[in-house]
Amino acid sequence: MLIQDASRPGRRAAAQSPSPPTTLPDLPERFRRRRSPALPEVSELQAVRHYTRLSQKNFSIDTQFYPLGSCTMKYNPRACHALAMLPGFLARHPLAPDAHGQGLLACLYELQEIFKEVTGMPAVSLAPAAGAQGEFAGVAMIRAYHQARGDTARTQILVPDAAHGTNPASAVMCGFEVREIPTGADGDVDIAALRERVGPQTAGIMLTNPSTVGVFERGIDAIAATVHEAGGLLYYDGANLNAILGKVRPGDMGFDVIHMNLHKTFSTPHGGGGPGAGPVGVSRRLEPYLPVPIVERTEQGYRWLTERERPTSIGRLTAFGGNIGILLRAYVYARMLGREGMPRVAEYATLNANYLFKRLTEAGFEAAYPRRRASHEFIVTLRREAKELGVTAMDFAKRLLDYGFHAPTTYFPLLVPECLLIEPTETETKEELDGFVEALIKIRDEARTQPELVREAPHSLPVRRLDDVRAARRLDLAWRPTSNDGES
Amino acid sequence: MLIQDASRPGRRAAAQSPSPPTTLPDLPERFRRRRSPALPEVSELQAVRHYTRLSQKNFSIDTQFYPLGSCTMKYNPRACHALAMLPGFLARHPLAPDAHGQGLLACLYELQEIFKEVTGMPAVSLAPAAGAQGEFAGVAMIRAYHQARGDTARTQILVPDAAHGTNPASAVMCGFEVREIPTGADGDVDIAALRERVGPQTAGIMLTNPSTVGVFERGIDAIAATVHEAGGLLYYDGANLNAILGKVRPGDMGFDVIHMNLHKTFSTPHGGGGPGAGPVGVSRRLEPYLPVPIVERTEQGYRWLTERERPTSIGRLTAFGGNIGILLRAYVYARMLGREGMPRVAEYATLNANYLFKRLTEAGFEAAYPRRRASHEFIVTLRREAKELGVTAMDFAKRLLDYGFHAPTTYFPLLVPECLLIEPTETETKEELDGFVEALIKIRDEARTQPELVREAPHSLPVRRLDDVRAARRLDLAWRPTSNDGES
Amino acid sequence: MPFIPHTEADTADMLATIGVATLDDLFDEIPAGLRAGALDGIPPGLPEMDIARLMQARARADGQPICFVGAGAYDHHIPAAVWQIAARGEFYSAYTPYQAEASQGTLQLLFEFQSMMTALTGLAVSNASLYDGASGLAEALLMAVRANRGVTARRILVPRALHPAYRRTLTTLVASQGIELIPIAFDAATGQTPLAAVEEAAGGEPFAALVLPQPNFFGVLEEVDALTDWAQAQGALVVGVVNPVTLARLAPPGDWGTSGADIACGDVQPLGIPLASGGPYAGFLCCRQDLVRQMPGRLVGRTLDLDGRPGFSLTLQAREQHIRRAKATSNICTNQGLLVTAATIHLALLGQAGLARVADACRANTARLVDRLGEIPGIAPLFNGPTFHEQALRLPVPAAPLLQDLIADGILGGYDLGLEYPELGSAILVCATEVRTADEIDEYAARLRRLIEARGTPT
Amino acid sequence: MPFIPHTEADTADMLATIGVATLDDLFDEIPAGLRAGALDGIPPGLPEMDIARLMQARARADGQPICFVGAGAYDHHIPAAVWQIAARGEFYSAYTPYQAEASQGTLQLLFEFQSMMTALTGLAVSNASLYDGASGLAEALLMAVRANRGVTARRILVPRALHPAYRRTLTTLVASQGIELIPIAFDAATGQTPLAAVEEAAGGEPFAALVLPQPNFFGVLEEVDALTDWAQAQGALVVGVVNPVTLARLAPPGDWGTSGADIACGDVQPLGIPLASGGPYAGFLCCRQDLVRQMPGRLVGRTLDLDGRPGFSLTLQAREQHIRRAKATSNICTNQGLLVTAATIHLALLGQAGLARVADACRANTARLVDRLGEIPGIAPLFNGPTFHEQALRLPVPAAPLLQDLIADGILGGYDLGLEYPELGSAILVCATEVRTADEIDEYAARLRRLIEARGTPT
Repeated sequence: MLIQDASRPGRRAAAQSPSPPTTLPDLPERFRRRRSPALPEVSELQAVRHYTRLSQKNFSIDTQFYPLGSCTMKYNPRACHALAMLPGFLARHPLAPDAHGQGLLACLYELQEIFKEVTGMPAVSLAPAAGAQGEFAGVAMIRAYHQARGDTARTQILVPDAAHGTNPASAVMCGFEVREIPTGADGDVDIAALRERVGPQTAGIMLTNPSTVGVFERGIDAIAATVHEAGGLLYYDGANLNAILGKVRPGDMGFDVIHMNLHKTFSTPHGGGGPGAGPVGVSRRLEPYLPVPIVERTEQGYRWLTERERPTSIGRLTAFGGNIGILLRAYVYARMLGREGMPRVAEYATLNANYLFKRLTEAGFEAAYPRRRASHEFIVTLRREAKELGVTAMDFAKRLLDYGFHAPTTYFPLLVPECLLIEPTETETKEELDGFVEALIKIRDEARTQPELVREAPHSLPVRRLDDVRAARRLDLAWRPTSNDGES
Repeated sequence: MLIQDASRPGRRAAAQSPSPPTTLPDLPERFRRRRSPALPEVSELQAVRHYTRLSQKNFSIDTQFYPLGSCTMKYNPRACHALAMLPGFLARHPLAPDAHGQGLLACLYELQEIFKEVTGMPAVSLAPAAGAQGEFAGVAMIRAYHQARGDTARTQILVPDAAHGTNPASAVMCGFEVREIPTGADGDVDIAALRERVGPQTAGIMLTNPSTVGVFERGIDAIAATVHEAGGLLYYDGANLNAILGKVRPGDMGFDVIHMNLHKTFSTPHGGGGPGAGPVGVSRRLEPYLPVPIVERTEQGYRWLTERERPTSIGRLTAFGGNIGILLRAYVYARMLGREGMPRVAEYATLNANYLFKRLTEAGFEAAYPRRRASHEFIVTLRREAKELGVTAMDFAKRLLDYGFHAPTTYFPLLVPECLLIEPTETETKEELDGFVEALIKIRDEARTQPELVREAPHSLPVRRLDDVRAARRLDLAWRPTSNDGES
Repeated sequence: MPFIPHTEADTADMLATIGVATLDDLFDEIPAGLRAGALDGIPPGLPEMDIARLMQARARADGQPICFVGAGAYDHHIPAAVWQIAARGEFYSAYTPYQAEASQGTLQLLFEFQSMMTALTGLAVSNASLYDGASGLAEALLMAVRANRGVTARRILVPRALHPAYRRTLTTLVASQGIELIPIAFDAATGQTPLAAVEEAAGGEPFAALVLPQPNFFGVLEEVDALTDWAQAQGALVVGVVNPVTLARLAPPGDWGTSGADIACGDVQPLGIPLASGGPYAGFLCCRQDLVRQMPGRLVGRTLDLDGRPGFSLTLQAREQHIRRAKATSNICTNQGLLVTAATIHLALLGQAGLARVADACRANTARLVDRLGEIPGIAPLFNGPTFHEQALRLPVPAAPLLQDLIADGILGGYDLGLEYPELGSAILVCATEVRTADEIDEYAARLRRLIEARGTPT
Repeated sequence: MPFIPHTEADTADMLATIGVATLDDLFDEIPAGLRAGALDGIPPGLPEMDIARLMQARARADGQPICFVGAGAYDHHIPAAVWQIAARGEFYSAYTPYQAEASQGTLQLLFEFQSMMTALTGLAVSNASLYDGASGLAEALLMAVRANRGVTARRILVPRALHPAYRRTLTTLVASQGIELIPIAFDAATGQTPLAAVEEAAGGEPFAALVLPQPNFFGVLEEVDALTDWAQAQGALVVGVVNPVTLARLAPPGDWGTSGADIACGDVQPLGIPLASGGPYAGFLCCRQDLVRQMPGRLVGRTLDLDGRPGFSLTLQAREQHIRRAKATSNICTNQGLLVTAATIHLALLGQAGLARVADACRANTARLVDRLGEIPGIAPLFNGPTFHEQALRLPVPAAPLLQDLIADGILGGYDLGLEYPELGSAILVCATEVRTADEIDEYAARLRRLIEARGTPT
């Protein structure tokens, strides 16, 4: 039942609104709303019960192993939430003076410093509200850099074919043309192809390393040299930073700009799809273009630098300072890890991935890149199972839900057929990984003996498999007061 | 799986303990523990996931209609929790001086005043930690009163046979002998029997009104007169205060002492069985004996009165001030209700109970007291269903769980066979009550057509019906490090 | 090792299974020259106890001045239930609901949110949120340019009375796509954006869209009906920028003019999201049914499962970057799910009557504030146009030092309009939401009076 | 109507179904003369927003002095996860798990708690909690008297070195049952309860039980082995009163003497429960297996369901008041479920190693505190017996005004022992848990030194 279906005219959570004012200034008729908006009218208990029960219909890190590749579903420490939600932080208006935000700004400044150190980048801005905004900012800085030099012929951004969809989309949003680079059979970028495509038209290249196929790009030195020699810049998509945190620094690999997904590597909440935060780090030559605001430390204290103090900045990406509360959570997490904790993240994320990789391949599952070391994630292809048993990667994924595991990422990257992209993260136990291996083996057995069981999975969730085609064809995107479809 | 079964030697939620001290004072060998206590060794994510998932196995007010008679399972406002958990309240040490607790003491003082007004009692102590402790305190005050007058022959407390078990148990704890009074066929106390049993040996009578059979004791004036004339005092068990809150005051009915169950009438959390709080209100003649501490307002501010200032007090019931955090929640709730909200509680609790009563009796269920007005709760007896269909009240109760409703109280009061004591509370909607009626009708249909379905219920919960006999015969009360019974 | 569960025995077992000797061996494909050294610039790790102490001290240090500023972020009451439920692990730690069957909680909630936003804006479709109001407006404009097939000109008219931070954000986000943002002047007397100024900005040339804030940054109500009709008659789309709380009382974008605005957007912040120095907030975006395929961001649809029971899933994903890559409607990947969770619970707790009460209380409190401050010689409303719950005030002395003195007294007295509108002289924008008490308002007026009097006779 | 969902239409429909005209008609069985008038002494109802403002102001007003007091309530770090999970609606708003199948969450958690407490105390059985440590001790003594079939004397020996508030609580709760509480003196030099004093208190007569606090109120460790052996040799039961944090390092009651204490109890507060002015806390109670049927309070047992799978339910309910009424083991009806929920999560997060670290840090910090304060002329330990993490100190000037001056500086400097032990002169009991920093300790010492010096030369 939708909350709207529980609504009854005149019902109210009466403790939640102020008493009606005794006098009210005039509001001219032409500005007034004629009919009340059809918002739900429910009691406080109804709302609490409805959303508490709704929450129970979710899988989540706090309730299930969630090996969703590329998403780094590791434990989100509860302390990060509690400390970011301290009343002193929550009550501060974004336009309050810096003097009334020294506590906050100290955290943000120190977070900038931590990010500089761990990425090897000399300058950082925390402004981007998500990874994709970080990408936009990064590419916009590349554009600003070339433009400032009068180098206006650079209209192309190179992107590997395995890249996240955000890479080409962000490049286009910045006005660039996208040129794809193929991935070799070993998972590395095809450097010969890169050399063909690079040239005076090249503004830069966007790379994820480890790449989306779950391996470290071994030719990174050659790639960097090739692109730099052609006058292009290197963009590091930090989506997979968890794999190398504190072990290898993007700045040391030759990247000019990087974004970090804090909801991945820095364990901020995924929140059902957000909020993220996508801080960017840059080399010295891109520093003038960093998005605002940036926190500066002066003798008088911390202050926020804006467009005024940073006139060459690519500008402002959101109205205020970005997803501050998420930055605070990342700060708390980074301080709890400390310098010694950062490389451990990469080490144990990689340990868990390689252990799972080994156990699954030993159990007879086919790896997409069997001769490569897994990074923090790896790809299994179920093309044989799909062909021989008629049970697809999606069927395996749905059946895993019945076993109490969230599914890995399916059908990404697009270049591997029937694939599962599996990322266990460092916060899961060996026992949990072993249970997952056993479940996959059992599902393969089921696929052999009772394939319908797998094809029609899940069976134990609040709904059975949903008709996505119907969803797109017969669009039903909102409850309507007049509709009679309140049966859900 | 128990958290103990997830334990692995050497695993730790490392962020949760301090660094080991560099130097440690000597601890003589003879005082030292030889083996570490077998506490679980798990990661932070394991603990969070374990207890989050465990919580999902509970029914609760926040997730289900919970018409457990006599327990007043109404909405526990989330604001009460948030405001009682403010850091300023939580950080205060119980032995901090009153000057550093003026905010807290103001709340407690005002709560005392609110309770005086709504019970009609001139003096109140908030000290008892639960209803049963309130009963103990109340009876102890009755005892102190008689003793102070040298009236030492009063060794008996009268208790109706339908009373809560705590009543006789509390009387015994205070050193009294318990004499039962029968309940008449109409649900009222048998006044003739009372007159027989009352006398110079009578210290007092303990009454719940409305009584545990869900009706208002119509003879209350006669009872009060009878007991008072005999020199006894009247104790009001406030378990059912929700039914008459702000409509009738125990003080006006002639009671000398009352306890309130804050987790019932004042909506503090039930918490899986506690904490409760059982403030007591008394008439002037019992005031000298109130348990400590009590909050007093002076020109210099609020202060806590202890044994020192109240030498005739029955004393202290817990080490410090009782369940303060629960009192704060009750205070917030009482202030949100306000003077106009209190009688509404009784009105709508009674409306819901009588509506449900009417609908169920119209649907053919048998009421235990069909000719009486229901108070906030009422009794249905399924003796006919038990006899004709072989399906008991317990079976109905268990099957209700499958329908997503918590069961009413079963087999209490003891004097009605196969009974369900049903208390919907004022915070439930008409739709919820209608759904409950429909479920009971469906279950009765099932009892006729597929009785096994009902007898073996529940079917959709984390466990099926549990073997209570085995639990008591083969006592297994704790996980042991050496046991191999970790399969749960 | 905080957050890492591995015992030494686990690690040894796992390395043996993999067939390597050390953890470091797992990184053997990485060129040795690239390996990082010790991260000396990062302090050693802290137990939760220690970081908690530090954060508590810092949060306390920031103080909690009494807030009379709105200007795009509003200090509203948030029911305790909102964040207690939104922070439940099942909402807090779930990802984008790719596996619909295991994410019905988030999906249904997003569907309910979409339903609430369409109810508020009077438009047919809402997405599941964008980053914030300002970046959401940028997405709305990109969408309008894509959607407006009748006008190929990439020109958009943007009132100067739109929030300055929103205008700056537009410059960052849409200018690189060859879109020209043309400012429209406001009327110095009314504070409104007059039709004549819009016509002047358009300069007789085609334009793709007109941005219409209601109320505008000065709190002034625009003549949205006339402006909408005129712009649509020119073939442009109208993009309303609205505060959802005001929509309890103000005509929704869907009702503007003869046919309604085409797109509406704004910030969800006033619906249960704490001020929190500016984020995370969430942007909302609504549009006419026929524009849905140009919509950026997540959309949740209701459909049926194998048994024919209703359920919810992400839909029209073919618009999105993970499918369409370079041809996507946007590069956006996340929504602001956690904030939307809070906002949805918040709106369910308020309901239509509660939201109207909040809006009324804000208007009444701001009126009281303006009255009290207006009693001080030299203070008067800057504009005479109709306002909702914010008001621009002219001051008799320079605003900046005055605001500084006020904040030293624990009062955040207003937004200094001179920062972005130097032509307005000494003026501030004030707001008193439903959480401000009469005492606080009177106290502010009294202090302001003393501060101004201390500066001598007003000019 | 806060918290009441009824619309006018609902109410009308329901009254019609019932067959009455008004809500007031539902109270027609109540004698008219008894009906209450308006409750003028109670203020009108407040919206959540207003009560929140009031409570926030009051909580702030109470300040947060730096706490150097233990004395039965300890300022420990509580992981953020503890209360975020304990406050989940499914734990917070569930009742006593009467319907076991619908309460497996609470039941399993209570079983885990019982398991943790037996592990800590070294005894076989734990109940699911009592109100607090003091009232729990009273229940333990009633239990001991019932259980001790060898000794019919209702005499119990209680050290004066037991927490004074516990002794007062015992007087209230057990004296009315004809039980005599006989005080045992402590040694003025060591602060311990010597065997000789115990013998003297016993006076050669039979007694049912001996209470043994470890550490005692002064923080001093008692010679529990010798005392336990002696008391049991007299036919008495030994009831240990212990702080669960100290059990990470101290010999558990189950290991005291030759056969172990018979019963152990104490307060769960140090395990995840905030100080909160004294409550709600929770008492724990453990005992030997053969005493289980004398145990008061809830007990959760593991059993099997119809399918043979393990599950949990309340067991041995025949001991309890709702079954046995006047013959129950206690009138107790509730446990402190919510606090036990927090404590169980807390212990799971700490584990055995974490708890040991906490205990060690408390000992180290208190040692540092005693060292620093001991450098001030005239301050010295009051007793020379071995201590754990609290210490009694002699002061050179009167304690009460000194503590008052300290609190004015934001320091809760200690518990004034003179309040309950006038014979000890000017002395305080201090404690520094793991949350106290070296800076805080040094700052306290510096301030105390200044305050004492300002009072002139110590005598």
